[in-house]
Amino acid sequence: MEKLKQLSSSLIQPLLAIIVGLAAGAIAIAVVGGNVLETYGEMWKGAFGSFFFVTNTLSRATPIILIGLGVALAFRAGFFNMGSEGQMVLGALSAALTAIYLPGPGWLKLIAALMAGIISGGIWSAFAGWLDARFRMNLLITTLLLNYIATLFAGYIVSYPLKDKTGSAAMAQTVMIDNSAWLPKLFSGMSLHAGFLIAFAGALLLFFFMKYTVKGYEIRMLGGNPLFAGYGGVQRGRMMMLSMFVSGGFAGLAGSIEVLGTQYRYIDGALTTPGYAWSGIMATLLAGSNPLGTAVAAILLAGLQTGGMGMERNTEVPLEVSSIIQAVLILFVSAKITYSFIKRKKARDDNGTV
Amino acid sequence: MELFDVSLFASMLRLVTPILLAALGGAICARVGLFNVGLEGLMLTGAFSAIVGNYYTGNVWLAVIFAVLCTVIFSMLFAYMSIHLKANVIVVGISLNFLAAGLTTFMLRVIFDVKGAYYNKDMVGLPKWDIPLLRDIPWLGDVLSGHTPLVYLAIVLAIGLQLFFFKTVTGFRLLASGENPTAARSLGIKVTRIQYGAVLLCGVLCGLAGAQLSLGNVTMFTEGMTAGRGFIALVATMLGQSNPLGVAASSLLFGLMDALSLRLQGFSLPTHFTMMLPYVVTIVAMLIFKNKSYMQEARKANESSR
Amino acid sequence: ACGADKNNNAGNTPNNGTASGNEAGDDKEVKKIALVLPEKIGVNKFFVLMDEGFKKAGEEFGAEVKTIESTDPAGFEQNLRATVAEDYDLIITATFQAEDALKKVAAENPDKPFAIIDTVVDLPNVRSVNFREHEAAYLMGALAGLSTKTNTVGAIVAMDAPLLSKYTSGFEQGLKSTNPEAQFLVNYVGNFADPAKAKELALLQFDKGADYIAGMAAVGDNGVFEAAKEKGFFTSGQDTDRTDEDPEHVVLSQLKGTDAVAYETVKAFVEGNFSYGAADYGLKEGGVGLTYVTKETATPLNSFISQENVDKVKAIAEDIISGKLVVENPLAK
Amino acid sequence: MLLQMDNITKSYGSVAANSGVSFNLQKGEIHALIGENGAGKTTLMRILYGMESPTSGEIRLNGQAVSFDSPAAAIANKIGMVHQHFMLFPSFTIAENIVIGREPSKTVGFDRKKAIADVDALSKRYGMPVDPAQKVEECSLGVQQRVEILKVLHQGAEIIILDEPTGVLTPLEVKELLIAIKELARQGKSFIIISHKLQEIIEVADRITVLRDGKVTGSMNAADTNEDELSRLMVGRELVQLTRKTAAPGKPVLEVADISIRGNRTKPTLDGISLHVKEGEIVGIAGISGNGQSELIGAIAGLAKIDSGSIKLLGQETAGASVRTIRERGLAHIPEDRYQWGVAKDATVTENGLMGHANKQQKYGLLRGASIREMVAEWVKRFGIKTGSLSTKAQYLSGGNLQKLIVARELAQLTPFLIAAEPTRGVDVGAMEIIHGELLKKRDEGGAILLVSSELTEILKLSDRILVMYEGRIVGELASQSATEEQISILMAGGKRHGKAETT
Ligand SMILES: Nc1ncnc2c1ncn2[C@@H]1O[C@H](COP(=O)(O)OP(=O)(O)OP(=O)(O)O)[C@@H](O)[C@H]1O
Ligand SMILES: Nc1ncnc2c1ncn2[C@@H]1O[C@H](COP(=O)(O)OP(=O)(O)OP(=O)(O)O)[C@@H](O)[C@H]1O
Ligand SMILES: [Mg+2]
Ligand SMILES: [Mg+2]
Repeated sequence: MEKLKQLSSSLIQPLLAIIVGLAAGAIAIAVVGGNVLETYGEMWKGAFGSFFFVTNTLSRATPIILIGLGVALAFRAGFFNMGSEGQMVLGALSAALTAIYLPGPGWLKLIAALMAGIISGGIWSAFAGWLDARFRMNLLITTLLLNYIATLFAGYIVSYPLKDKTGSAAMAQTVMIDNSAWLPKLFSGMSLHAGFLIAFAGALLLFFFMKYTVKGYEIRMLGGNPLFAGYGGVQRGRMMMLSMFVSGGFAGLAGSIEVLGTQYRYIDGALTTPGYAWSGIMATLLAGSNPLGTAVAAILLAGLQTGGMGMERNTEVPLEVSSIIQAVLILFVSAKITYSFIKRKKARDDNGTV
Repeated sequence: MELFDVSLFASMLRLVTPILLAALGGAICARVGLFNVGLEGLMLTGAFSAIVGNYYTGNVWLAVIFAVLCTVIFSMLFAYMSIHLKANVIVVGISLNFLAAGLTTFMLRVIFDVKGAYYNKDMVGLPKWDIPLLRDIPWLGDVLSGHTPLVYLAIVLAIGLQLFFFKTVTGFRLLASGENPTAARSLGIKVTRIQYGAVLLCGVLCGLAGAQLSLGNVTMFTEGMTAGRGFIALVATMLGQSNPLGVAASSLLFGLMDALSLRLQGFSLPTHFTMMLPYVVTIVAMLIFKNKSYMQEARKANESSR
Repeated sequence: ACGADKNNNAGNTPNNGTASGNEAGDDKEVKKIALVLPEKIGVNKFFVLMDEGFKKAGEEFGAEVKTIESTDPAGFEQNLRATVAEDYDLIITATFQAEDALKKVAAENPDKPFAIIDTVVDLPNVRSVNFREHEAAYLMGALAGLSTKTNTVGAIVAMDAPLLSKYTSGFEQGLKSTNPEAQFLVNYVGNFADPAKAKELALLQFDKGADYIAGMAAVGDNGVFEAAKEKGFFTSGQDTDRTDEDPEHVVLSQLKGTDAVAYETVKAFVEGNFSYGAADYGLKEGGVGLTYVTKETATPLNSFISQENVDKVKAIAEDIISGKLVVENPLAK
Repeated sequence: MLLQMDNITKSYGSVAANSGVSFNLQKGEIHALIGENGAGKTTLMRILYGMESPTSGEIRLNGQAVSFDSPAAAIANKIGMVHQHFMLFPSFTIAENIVIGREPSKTVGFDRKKAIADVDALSKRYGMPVDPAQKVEECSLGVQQRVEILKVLHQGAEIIILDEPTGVLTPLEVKELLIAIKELARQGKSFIIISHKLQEIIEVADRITVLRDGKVTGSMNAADTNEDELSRLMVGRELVQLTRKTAAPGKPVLEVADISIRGNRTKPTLDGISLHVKEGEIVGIAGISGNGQSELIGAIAGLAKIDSGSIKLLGQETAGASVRTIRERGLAHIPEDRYQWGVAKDATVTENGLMGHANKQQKYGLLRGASIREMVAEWVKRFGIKTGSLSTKAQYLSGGNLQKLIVARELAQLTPFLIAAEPTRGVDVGAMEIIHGELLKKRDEGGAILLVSSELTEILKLSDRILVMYEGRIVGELASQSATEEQISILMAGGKRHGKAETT
């Protein structure tokens, strides 16, 4: 009963926020002279309107979920990892190179590529952790800066030494990965691939890990109060390296999965322009670092994006406006509408009695 | 041509001004406990509205004021969402970045009926001041003279803000609100009002930063022309530990490295690596600007009781 | 005015009735045509032009046209798939960035007609239109080599990416052909949308002695123009004729007829002349060009570039068109 | 009547923190408010100070009905409050902390010189010495307490609320504070003072009001009552006198030999400390806080690094070992500062209880949820911890209840050795009795306990041997049977008579 009450009260907040967000978006649509119902209709269709579009949305949510999970883990441990972008890029690059250059059967390439992605994303992230532990460098700053370094480095690799010289050779990208090492598509003709299942499993796994294991408990306490955790015997340095590694590993996995399931090669800029990293961070924050919530929030954000595309395709609302509506919606989804509502109500009640 | 010559430092000053102005804005927000990831969006808003102001008024000063006004309005959205509606500041910041990108692109179409960039060769940018006495100092004169007023204003503001924080009553209360909001509130200090004020000031500074970018560095607006400067400003804010002079120092360091990296492009190193220079050097610089240990932070967060 | 299609592949006339033959013949039905772009039109003049040509054709030939911009590569593939699902009659797309996705989607939908501008996708249901920008860049380089007084010319380029080497390499080949002594400075902005940095780089090249600095930085070109105005050096633009923006400093513009190509593609489809295979647009076909040399412009010639030099380069252009001179495509190496 | 609070009721959801409380205060009076943890004392005062609004009830000041919607309004009406938890700005100076809100200024500038001068004058006038230019984070808790009071005085308060002002003070500091309060009352200021230390209450107060479960259970003149009656009114039952059996020490459990920690100033923080604790014995460490006790505890618990010396637990060297190793070998630890070290505020009661037990409550790395909840539920019952549920966040527990949770957790580690630092800080007399009883029980069962407390009565009541620390050294060892408070106090002050001791 208690649980049920808690659940419903935790649902009221996002629902209310979505309603207010939609109202704010409606104003934006009306301002540009669009038909609100029609526009939202198209948005809904583009995001979840049919099986095809649902799979589209889930496919877009896949990297966001994985990044969100990584960020969530780090947040829970008390580390503000803003370096998902760089970790994802390095993971993607390593995965692509492994899948291309490792000899052997396709399944081996695939697994090795995924591992390589996780490991290199993890190491890059743990490096920031090490800088913090060893030299007391603010993790927030280093992770932000390491993004630039990673992206430039990957850009160099695919512009020069390992550039794709086949075909038009006009893009900074690696050659195509052999199709035996691709992550299979789940339905033919649709973009959803097996990576989504990995992300889904990742969310469940992280949820159970955080909630039901000793290590998960220790990580949570470390984030709650590092002094308390230290006093209780949790080793901060080791935990920091571990959680940053896993956090970056998730980002690396996100990159690998995009490469192995969608693009089939590493393309310079293909992972950074969609802003997956920022979306992942937002998903985490919206969900209060709860792994399952993060997955849901990621799907919501992805739905906003694919819905925005649908809106652009099928109405006269241009892309800029669809991005405005997306931003407004996110803005209000993040607001604690209930909070201010309750506070105001309380103030009213109080005034009545005093 | 030498690597370290006059034009390098002049170039540094130009490159750094928008970053510095925004970073100071970030510092004010940070001082009241609001971590503003939305600097990029605020700056973009400033850059765009400066051009709009210039287009309609034809006066560059009115344009700057207009930019400041628009950015302040935009920053109030940040304040309202994060202070009043208790939304996560980082989410608000990120979505404001998206919102600014969308809005400016959209308005570019609506107002100027162009996509991508608005450029008009008759548009007059901010004047470049040749400062009489300064100009004549041998080397320094060439570095320091001949910039837009906003460049000098940025320097003045960095010092002014330092004085404001540490020498005035209002500044003192602002710092107090950030240091321990509960305590400040219990003393009857209007913490919320101060937070709004801080965000407003941040809006002013980001408006100026944008104006310098679109009317000072160049005289045009192009989509996404802030090109990540807001995030660099964020780094400068943190690296300078929200101390105006520290922020100025770290911005200058970054600007110098940025200017230097442009010059190093001519040499044998691949461009990708020369472009890394500012980021690598900033990380190295962090060895000197030590972070507070996590123990101290945690102590503060878990305020000692009795 | 675009050149004729060059059907270099025997098997690429419509291979089944469902493509252009049938549908294009059916006059009563309004054709739904989508132009799906892999990026936001945003700062890219190239896309702006294409969009204009596309819309114009739609109006003139009574087709229902829709331009769809994408925010990123993953989004592009989704948009492409969605346009297939939403059953457009023809789907046009553009640039190298669209290649991978188009290869996948076109292969999965062999009955759907596609077109791609600015690169070649070798599939039976795709019509490709390619440009040889390096030829125009060659002319520009040659003219710059003849005109420079300081024997130093520069180029401000958006990114150090292979795609843009078509411009830099063509330019450099042309420059060395007319002025082997000339020094060629290249600097990269690092992205497509930073005029402030582009300007800073142009000032730097000016300091190093360049008197002609070509803008190859997308929207960054505006920054280069501004530096030219401030310091009094000469510069040039890309894609459209930009000499009218500041005739005193913007002395040349390299042209690329993406609008005409988009227009022609729609026209051909509506009129039923649509054919598959690859068409290549270079100087010969008039798909690319250079102001004054291949295309007259209303802006009077700047004295920095003398008529004499223009005439010399016109001769070079003739050589390229006739095939006597072959400009090396850096991407084909 | 200066102040009158009539029929105040305050409910938080289903919890009634105050129900129909009436309270009054006269000019120049010291009125004590006492009651169990969670009885509603702080809530009542927060209402008076404008930090909470009552669900119902009325406040009258000089006969006029008032209602404060913010502390600013209360301050404007000359009401000042020293909070149970310090409301200070650690990185600011003392002067800044005192004048904040009413800063002396030159045009817009903050006149720090005048602030220092004002604070100097203020501290002289009320006889509370402070160094205005010192940073608060560098001050002892006693000085911080003084800063809080000076701040209230600087605001011009006539009614001063002190919520547990003596909780963290040393006996000497308490004595000084009480003297200062009496002096201020003589000058016409009125005080409301909350405390769990009945002895001081009787000493300082004119009148006493007792709260239990949000209701007033008695109000009397201090002269007409005694500790026993007060505790009965508070707890609602008779407290049992604890009796201590004679010690039967066994073999040594903890052996500390000659450990030192270099300080960042000239003096070492720990200077050649040697001590041992045997099975079945409680060794008490007395001393004014800041004389190395925290560092000593830190060193033994593995939280602080020592520069030289050796620490043996059950014969094994543990200096330099990780906290985890030391705990596994046999350490449990009730930390000195419960909020900083003892809990994660955002975590639930269960999660906070699990710390240190996780490795025992697991199978293949998975936590055994049911068994963990059972364990914590048992503590809640045994120690009478007042909590909404096991999944209530720790921050919603009152300090005393949180302390009981921590004590329960550490005793349940069932280790041969326990560090108990300030085990009853801020808890009410009833809870104190329970905690003391549990500590003695552990000792009688053969446990070795190192007790660190600034509360001399506690030290005397529980310890078998008493060590006194001063400036990082152990300056005396006393057998508890023969030790007196006087003796210990002299040693705590460094061998000098305490009147001359340094107090900052
Ligand atoms: N903001 C709040 N929300 C919910 N419950 C609260 C809140 N504040 C106080 N309470 C509850 O009200 C009751 C009274 O709390 P209060 O702090 O007044 O006790 P107290 O007498 O000061 O206790 P202590 O001696 O521990 O300081 C407690 O049960 C507490 O849990
Ligand atoms: N954020 C909050 N929300 C709800 N209630 C709170 C909150 N913070 C504190 N409380 C309640 O306010 C009361 C005062 O809390 P506090 O931490 O001062 O306890 P305490 O008075 O220190 O206990 P003790 O006297 O035993 O040391 C507690 O009863 C607590 O339940
Ligand atoms: Mg209390
Ligand atoms: Mg208390």
